[in-house]
Amino acid sequence: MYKMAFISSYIALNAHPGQFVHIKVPYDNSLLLRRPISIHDVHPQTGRVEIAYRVVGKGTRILSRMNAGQIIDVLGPLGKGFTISREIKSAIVIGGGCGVAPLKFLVRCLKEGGGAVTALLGFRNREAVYELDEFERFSDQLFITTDDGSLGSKGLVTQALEKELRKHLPDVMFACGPVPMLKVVQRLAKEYSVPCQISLEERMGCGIGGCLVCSCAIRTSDGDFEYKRVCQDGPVFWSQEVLLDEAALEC
Amino acid sequence: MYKMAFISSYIALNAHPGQFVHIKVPYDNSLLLRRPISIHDVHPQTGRVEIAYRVVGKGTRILSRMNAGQIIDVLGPLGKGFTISREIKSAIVIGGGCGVAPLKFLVRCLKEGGGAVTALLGFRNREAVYELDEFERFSDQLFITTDDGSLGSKGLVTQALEKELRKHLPDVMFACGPVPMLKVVQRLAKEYSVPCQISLEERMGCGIGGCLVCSCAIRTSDGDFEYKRVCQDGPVFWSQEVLLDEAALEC
Amino acid sequence: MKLHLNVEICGISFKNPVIAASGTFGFGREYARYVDLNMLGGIAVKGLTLSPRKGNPPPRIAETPSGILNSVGLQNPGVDYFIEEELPELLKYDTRIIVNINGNTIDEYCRMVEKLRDVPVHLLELNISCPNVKQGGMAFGTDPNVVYDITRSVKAHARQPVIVKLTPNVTDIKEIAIAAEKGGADGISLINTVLGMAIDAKKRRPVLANVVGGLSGPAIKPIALRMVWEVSQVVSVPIIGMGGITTGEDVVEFLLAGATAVGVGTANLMSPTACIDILNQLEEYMLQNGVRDINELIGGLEVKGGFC
Amino acid sequence: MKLHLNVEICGISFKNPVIAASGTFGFGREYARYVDLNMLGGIAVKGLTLSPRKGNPPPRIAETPSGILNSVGLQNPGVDYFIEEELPELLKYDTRIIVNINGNTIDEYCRMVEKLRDVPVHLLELNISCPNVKQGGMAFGTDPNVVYDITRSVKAHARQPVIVKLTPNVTDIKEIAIAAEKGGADGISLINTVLGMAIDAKKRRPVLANVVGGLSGPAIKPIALRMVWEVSQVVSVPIIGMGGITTGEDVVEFLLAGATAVGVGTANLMSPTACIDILNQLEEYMLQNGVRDINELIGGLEVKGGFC
Ligand SMILES: Cc1cc2nc3c(=O)[nH]c(=O)nc-3n(C[C@H](O)[C@H](O)[C@H](O)COP(=O)(O)OP(=O)(O)OC[C@H]3O[C@@H](n4cnc5c(N)ncnc54)[C@H](O)[C@@H]3O)c2cc1C
Ligand SMILES: Cc1cc2nc3c(=O)[nH]c(=O)nc-3n(C[C@H](O)[C@H](O)[C@H](O)COP(=O)(O)OP(=O)(O)OC[C@H]3O[C@@H](n4cnc5c(N)ncnc54)[C@H](O)[C@@H]3O)c2cc1C
Ligand SMILES: Cc1cc2nc3c(=O)[nH]c(=O)nc-3n(C[C@H](O)[C@H](O)[C@H](O)COP(=O)(O)O)c2cc1C
Ligand SMILES: Cc1cc2nc3c(=O)[nH]c(=O)nc-3n(C[C@H](O)[C@H](O)[C@H](O)COP(=O)(O)O)c2cc1C
Ligand code: FES
Ligand code: FES
Repeated sequence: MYKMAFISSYIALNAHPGQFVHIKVPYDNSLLLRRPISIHDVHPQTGRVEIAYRVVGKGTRILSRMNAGQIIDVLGPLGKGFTISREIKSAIVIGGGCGVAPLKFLVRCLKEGGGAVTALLGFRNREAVYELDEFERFSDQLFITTDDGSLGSKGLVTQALEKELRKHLPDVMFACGPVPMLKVVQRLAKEYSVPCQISLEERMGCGIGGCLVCSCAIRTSDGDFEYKRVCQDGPVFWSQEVLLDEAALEC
Repeated sequence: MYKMAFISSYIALNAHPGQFVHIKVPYDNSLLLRRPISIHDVHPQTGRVEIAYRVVGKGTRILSRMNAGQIIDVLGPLGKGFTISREIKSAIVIGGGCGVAPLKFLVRCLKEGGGAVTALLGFRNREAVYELDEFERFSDQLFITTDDGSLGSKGLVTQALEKELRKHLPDVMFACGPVPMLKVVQRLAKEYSVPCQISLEERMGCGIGGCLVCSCAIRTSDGDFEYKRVCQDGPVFWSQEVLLDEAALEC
Repeated sequence: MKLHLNVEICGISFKNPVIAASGTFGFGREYARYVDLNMLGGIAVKGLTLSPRKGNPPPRIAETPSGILNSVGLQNPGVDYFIEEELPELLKYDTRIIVNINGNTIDEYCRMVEKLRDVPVHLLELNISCPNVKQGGMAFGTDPNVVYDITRSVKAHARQPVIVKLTPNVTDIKEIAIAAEKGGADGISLINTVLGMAIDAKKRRPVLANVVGGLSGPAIKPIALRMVWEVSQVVSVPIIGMGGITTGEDVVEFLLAGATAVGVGTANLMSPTACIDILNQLEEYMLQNGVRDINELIGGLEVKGGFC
Repeated sequence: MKLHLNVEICGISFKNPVIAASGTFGFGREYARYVDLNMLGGIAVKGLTLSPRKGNPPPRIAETPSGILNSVGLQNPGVDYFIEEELPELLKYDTRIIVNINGNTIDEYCRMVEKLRDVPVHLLELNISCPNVKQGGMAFGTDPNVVYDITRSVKAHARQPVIVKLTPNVTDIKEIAIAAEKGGADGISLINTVLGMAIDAKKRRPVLANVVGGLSGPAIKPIALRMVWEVSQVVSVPIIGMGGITTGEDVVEFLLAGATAVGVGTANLMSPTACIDILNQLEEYMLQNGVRDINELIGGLEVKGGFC
């Protein structure tokens, strides 16, 4: 994971956990689309905005090679983030891989709101783990899983979740990560009847609701579904609304 | 004009005056074509290669913003440069605008070969003039003209040439500059029967003779013409061969 | 220097030639935070159909070199919803409204036009060029006879001027444009997207769920310019040119090629302020090149040779 | 892991699927300083005509976003000169030679093929898709009946297998490919360039002296991939795919879409070592993705949905 910070008082002051920024890839004009990256955390006093991302293709590679002091074109904060309030007394936060990125901001806000936070974070291996100290600081309990057991317990983060749910049921759950993980979270939320918010990813164009390319399938009251916009109606949705089979399975 | 230097022992050791390098524009992958830029001078001992160019569009703008230490993809030395030899006892070198760029290397070589060099350089105005001291160093006579008279004598460099030709006829003339200038040089070379080499510009693709896009019209013995390749058969041609009306008038 | 940017299309005055292209600007509302909609020459709304449409499954967008592919598939809430819920919002702004209409059958186009008869929109844009739908769409736009029929039928029902939007996926764009003009089109807009495909080499799968999609953005600008120029040689109705416009100079190129106004599409996805940025650059160009009246540029290309 | 890169086209074995595309690689000779020509799968030589051709006036090239436009206009020394002066040079290398032939009339094609009957070249590439000539060229390639006739006539005279090279400037590429196959084509290569235009906004003139030109390079890759995929669904002869290939992954994409080999064109203009770089990247891809035999990739696209 790469961590990057830039200064934007506007974003730092207005961002909510779960929202994202839409970043123009600099220098290479052959890449037209902005890249959506979650807000990892903000510092309203200094205007500092942090993002954390994995290099997967051309755009993130170019970003990762930028140097301090260079200028970047960022649109945000965008989207509907996590719904949180001071009413939340206990929460479980589940993150998988780079889906962990937006959760730091969330966990901090939940903590500052007075809730008890259990954070369950899953990674491929020890090398993929990041920001542990930050999560330790803001959560009451922190469990790490890795696929190969090189750190924390071996296995999937959803196995840790089920164990936790058997012990106690939180007021609400929040999840961000790959679709297979989200599917299990969705099922467990239903089984244990815990309200659950999940953050989705989809390929984006405008990022502001105008082009309708970032669709995810959302249940309608008549049993059918409609395509909503991840960029504007999400990226965070209530888990029972989302038809994950219709969503892209690529992320 | 921007001056830029890079290290390539291969180019520095093998280049001849009038040849060019073909430069890949860095960073912006939407620009596919290399940019042909004349070799301004070389330092075989250090491997230093110099170019001098004007910012006219996207490619040269990006080049002009590069920083020391960055890496650049350069192909060269390319093309057929000026034909020079120790037999040349006196030469007139005529340059206009950024056509002056390749002449520094030429004048230095002529001088080192023992010839007497008269350099006539035309510029738009005082601000456009560059490398005066270098030309002073390697030429026996140096005349500067500017369109507005802000440096040297006011007028066109071809007027200075005609004056000079009236005084004495050199063994050979060399010219590089905009097409209207070359046309006058071509006419004067004919009128005064002085052998003359001119360097042409044309939009290029491969730069190595394979794609046939960089054509200039060259007289054939039957009174007709054929298209030759500026990149491979030129950029330097004997002036009486070239049909300048067929050539692009844009440069 | 006072600049004159006003152009006229089918008797309707546009305060400037920059129109947000259909499908890339929602119903305007989505962009109102970023752009003063009053500054735009016009807004072409998202393509409408008679009944609401779900659109295609995701992923619906792929990035290609200097281009994008989309396969939205005309997701929209239907023409009735538009008239009742979206239009009132749009009417608050002082700009020209172009309604992009799409049908599976000629009859559907006509019924939509009927519904729009007494509605205060300025132009109807007959989209016979959508590459992302199974029925109608591009299939209509590739056959000159169908183009003629559909234009004629729609014109018989329409109150507003009708612009026919052409697909570039044809052998001879001139023939299609002529058919539209003969059918009574009051104007022609082009180009819609070029049919294309992107493949993920690692996953060995198409990037788009729909396999193919419509290519737009700077990559297609040379194709669009060529087609606008070709069409301008054979029709006398005004042309709205589009395809890859991202700068003020791009606008100038389309006007020189013969367009009276231009559509800006993909650029809106690159930056929500694109239309305004482009407008500013256009004014800058006019100032720097001594062009007082934008109409001087229209069809102003100086062509010497060329065999086409 | 030992990689198998060998592919077969019309019974002729290519040591790898990377072929230098016609018009971008001269007669090979020009590139020999930069590339070991023995390493290439094949070389398609500059398009030849019966008599020498001057070509179009300059400028002949324009840069567009992720693309280039060219209007060379088939400048070449004629088929006789090729056979006598260029071919002997080329024959020194161990690679497949594809002769790209162009005529103003069907008869001209046939006469050229006659001249090549007893000459040791491996494949004939019938170019019916050049957008830069007044007569013949693309005009032939846009009408299925003409495509059928020309292929049939040429086949009657040809000794070597005949590949028909298609233009993308058509409404339905499948129909054209089927016509070529019915006419007896042993293979199909596509795409040639897309007709386009570039305008200099400041000078208010076309950039190319010839006004229009052929668009190539990464910008057209999505169009090329779509057409290769479409054609691969309807013909059974092998396909040489091309259009915008600049990396090893691009080659994989074309193979997945159904091509048996690929042409690399514009990339040679970007860098003279392009074909070799691409070949290295292709091997890298195979190693990283556990592909032992390149033939596994051909037509290997996994398509679930899609309406086309
Ligand atoms: C709301 C949201 C928040 C995100 N937050 C983060 C984050 O905090 N950290 C992080 O590492 N990643 C995050 N992602 C994923 C991130 O957007 C992609 O990894 C990134 O766009 C890849 O760009 P690229 O140029 O490197 O890859 P390429 O594959 O070259 O990109 C090609 C195109 O596909 C798009 N794309 C590729 N993968 C994805 C993906 N998974 N989701 C959406 N678009 C994709 C790109 O944006 C681009 O348009 C988020 C995605 C979304 C939708
Ligand atoms: C043999 C040769 C030597 C040259 N030497 C010099 C030199 O030493 N100093 C210098 O300042 N300029 C020189 N030029 C001109 C230089 O190549 C162009 O100014 C440069 O390519 C412009 O690139 P751009 O991206 O800034 O402009 P853009 O206009 O954005 O370029 C677009 C395309 O047009 C081509 N192009 C534009 N103008 C020219 C031109 N005049 N000649 C050829 N291609 C052009 C570009 O290479 C590019 O492919 C030379 C040209 C040639 C042919
Ligand atoms: C995401 C997207 C959605 C589109 N939807 C429509 C549409 O609904 N109706 C239509 O006529 N054109 C539609 N288009 C085509 C554009 O209006 C425009 O014709 C095309 O994209 C070329 O212009 P550009 O290169 O500026 O984008 C759409 C284009 C994009 C990129
Ligand atoms: C400068 C140039 C010249 C070309 N000349 C020919 C030609 O003579 N015959 C031909 O069949 N195709 C010719 N082509 C087309 C290419 O062979 C190829 O089909 C096309 O450029 C698409 O591939 P690319 O995007 O890799 O360049 C030419 C292309 C270019 C760029
Ligand atoms: S990205 Fe345009 S609507 Fe979501
Ligand atoms: S640039 Fe390719 S032949 Fe000269």
